Amino acid sequence: MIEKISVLVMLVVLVVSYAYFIQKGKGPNPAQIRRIPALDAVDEAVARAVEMERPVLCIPGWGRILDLEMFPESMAGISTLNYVARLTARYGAELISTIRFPAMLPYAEDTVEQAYIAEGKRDEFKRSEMVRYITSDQVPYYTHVMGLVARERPAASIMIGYFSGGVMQICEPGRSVGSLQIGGCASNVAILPYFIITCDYVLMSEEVYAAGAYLTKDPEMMAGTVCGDVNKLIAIILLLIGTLFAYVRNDLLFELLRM
Amino acid sequence: MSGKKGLGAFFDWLDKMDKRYLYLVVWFFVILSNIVFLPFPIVPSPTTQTSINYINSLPEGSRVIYSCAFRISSWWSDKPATMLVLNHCFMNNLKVIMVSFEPDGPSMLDEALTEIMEQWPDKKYGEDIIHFGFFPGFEAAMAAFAGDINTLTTTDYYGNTWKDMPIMEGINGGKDCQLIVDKTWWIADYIVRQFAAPYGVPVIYWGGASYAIRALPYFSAGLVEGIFFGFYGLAEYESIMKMPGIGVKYLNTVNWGFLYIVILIVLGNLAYIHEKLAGRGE
Amino acid sequence: MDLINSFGLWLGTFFILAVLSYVYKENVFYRFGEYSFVSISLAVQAVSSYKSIIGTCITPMSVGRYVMIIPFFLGLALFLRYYRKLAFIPRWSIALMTGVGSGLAIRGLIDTNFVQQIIAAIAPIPSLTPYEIALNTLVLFMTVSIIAYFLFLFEQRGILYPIARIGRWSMMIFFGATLGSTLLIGLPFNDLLRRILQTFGITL
Amino acid sequence: MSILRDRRLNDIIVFIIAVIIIASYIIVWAPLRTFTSEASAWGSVIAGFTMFVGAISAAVYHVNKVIRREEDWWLNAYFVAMLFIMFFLGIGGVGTKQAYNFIFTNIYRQIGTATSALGGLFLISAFYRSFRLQNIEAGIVIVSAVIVGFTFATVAGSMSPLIKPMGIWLLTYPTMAAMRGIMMCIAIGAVAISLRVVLGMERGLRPIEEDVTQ
Repeated sequence: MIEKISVLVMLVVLVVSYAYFIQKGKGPNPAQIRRIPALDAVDEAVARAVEMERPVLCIPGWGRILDLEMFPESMAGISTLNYVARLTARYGAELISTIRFPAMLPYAEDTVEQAYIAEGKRDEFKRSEMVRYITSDQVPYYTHVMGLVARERPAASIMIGYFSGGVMQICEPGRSVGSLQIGGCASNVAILPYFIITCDYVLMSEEVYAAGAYLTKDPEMMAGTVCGDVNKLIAIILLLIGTLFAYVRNDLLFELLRM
Repeated sequence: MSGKKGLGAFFDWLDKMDKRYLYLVVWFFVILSNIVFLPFPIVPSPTTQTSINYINSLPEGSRVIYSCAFRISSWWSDKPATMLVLNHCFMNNLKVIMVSFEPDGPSMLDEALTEIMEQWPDKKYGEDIIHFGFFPGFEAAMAAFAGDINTLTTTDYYGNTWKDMPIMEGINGGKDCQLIVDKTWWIADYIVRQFAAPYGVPVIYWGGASYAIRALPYFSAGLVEGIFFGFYGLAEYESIMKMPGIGVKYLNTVNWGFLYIVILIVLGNLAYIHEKLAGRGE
Repeated sequence: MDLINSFGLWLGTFFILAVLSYVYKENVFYRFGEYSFVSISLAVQAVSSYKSIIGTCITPMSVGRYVMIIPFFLGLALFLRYYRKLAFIPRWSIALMTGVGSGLAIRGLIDTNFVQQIIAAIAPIPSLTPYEIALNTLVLFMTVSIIAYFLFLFEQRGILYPIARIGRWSMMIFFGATLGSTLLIGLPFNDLLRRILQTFGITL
Repeated sequence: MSILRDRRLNDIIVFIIAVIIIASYIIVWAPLRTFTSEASAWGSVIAGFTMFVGAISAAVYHVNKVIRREEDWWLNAYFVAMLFIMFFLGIGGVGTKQAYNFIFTNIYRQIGTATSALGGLFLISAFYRSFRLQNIEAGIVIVSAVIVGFTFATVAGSMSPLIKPMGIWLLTYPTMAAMRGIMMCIAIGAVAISLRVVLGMERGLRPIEEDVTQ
């Protein structure tokens, strides 16, 4: 006996559209992600740091890697760190990134090192300076970063990834030292209000998942981000038609979806 | 113009003031809130009332899972909440199955269990209440506990075989229970995904206020029977059950604290408007 | 007996003041309290997982559930990651956890957070009063505009620009409500105040 | 032997387990549901071991600091000592339960309450500096925050009986509608990325020698 057919249908639609966009990605004109202003501001932020000769602070979130809820955002944070590292290598700005969980450290060090190698600046890569493991306990972690922001006075802080309590204690000093702040968090939407009232640019929940694909232009990651649009369009159509049906007291679609 | 300078100087002083004075003011408000009591009529929110009505609608002898996923830092408010739920269940002769999905849980539930057994001498362990302790793995543990407790364990927290206990007759997993009250630090998605959606177990979610707001779409979709809004839920639950405790007593601190915040927000915006006007003036 | 209790009260008050001293300046007392907190929390974590391993593996095996020997050894294998030659074995344990985690997440997310939400949004409306219709249309339009905002294939131009703008403003209402519900300042202080006063024999 | 080392074996394990668990949701067949419960129980057992590994790797980190006599090394020594004392008290059975509860209640609980009180303080300075009507969006956030704040802070009820119903209406309809939209998009985004993990296409998970604890 089969139940929850609509869940099966939605899953099949997602897998099929994912396969379609991967094939399209290999073709002549791969799917492009629309402009995300907050991510275009990353270049502007690093350029500002070079001009003001002050460091760039890039925090790839303080989520776990092995926790499936935080994994997508932590990966987006690592891709953003890779992109920022390439810019700081290319323009010679000073990069600082702080890490909370030990499991994230090898990913962060690896991605920054590869960025500097890709820009031909392997000798400028200073591991312990650029990627700093603080502690995995939350309060001491953000207390340390609070002090770091006050001492180093970063010209730009890019905070994209999984965040939880303590964000205000970092964004608030960042604002007072005049740093251009870009903040983004996906599943923990309770944190977004703090980014909105303190940061210059904010990435709203699902845009964080798109950050990795948008910055690295990797066709596979692009496919993963764009394939969700088919389900969203189906959802919009179902919502509009379903509501019209509800207004004429016809619950055909309602019963169909509940099968 | 001198008035403006006075106002401007005040805002500059406020901006440059050491923020730790603002912290001292919090202590002042906390002490004040234990002396001066503001008039505060507790009007229960619909979601709180629905939750209590649902518990009262359960027939006698129904099995209620009390699933807790919080840490020691919030035990000062979670213990009264736990005692309230246990008392409410015992009043309606419901049987409680306690389980924790956070490592701090077992010792705290053990403390609550000893206290409730003193308050209700006629209730017996193994017949009216059982304590399963902690299972790691969070969502995986919830899935296993909901589907079939035999896959997870054969004993309760104290080492007794749970199959022999009268409370667990005809119960193989969470799916056979009539209600699950989730008191947690986390979002409602996990409990809804592992208990409500696959097995239709009714859920009452009790998380922090902001996570409770995040759970409203579940309430409107009927996946969650009721929601308690964090600390406010505790105050409303206590006032409805006529068992005043920490919730009602500390609500006065919430009110004083909130007035303090409104003052800060108003001052902050006045400083901002003044800064804008002064900027435009130059 | 009350000697131990009063010693416990004084010990607790010392640690409360040690932690709160951070507000003045980060100092050695705060660090002492912080190290105690982290070490005890790790110990409690280890005790709880030790007891859960006994409850979920050892006792069931002693009464005949021998299959639990497999997860037991997969768990022990996690200690092999220090040993390079056998480091590939712990990856099976992680693969099992990842498989379980992603399976549970995928099936759950699509059902409770997607399909069930569509069903709830188009549920039949009992009394079709103008107020109900207006309200339902408002709810529908806010939800649809937010989904439109998160479409990545289409630039936010033309008809999509105003819709996406309204979607963004609708989200602001949610973010504001979330912020508004967390304005609980000073609450835990009551418990600390009561505890400190209790040490000096005053009950609030 | 080399097949056992092959990384693709991990991807196959992840794929098979995930597909069966998803299938058990849709096909109502007892063996599939038993597999899901069994696999979840195994996942729970392994997660228990990872917490153990976490405690040990933290102890190793602090012992190294003691051996190298780094700054404040006595605090690291105290850390390791308290970790082992508390652990052996915890598993010591009935005899040591009273000592364990003593430390749990008088030290652990009090520091926990103090740190949560400390966390609340940091928000205060931010309310003054950041809660400003800079643009329309910040304005909507602040107005909505104050209305909902007044809904919960019951003193508002005594000011005017209208505030609570207005707040409840704001929560029940607009806020719920907004969260529904956000929730649907996060679900699709997260499932798309989880699909990449299940299909073994997520290069991010290529195992660098990572610490498996967190």
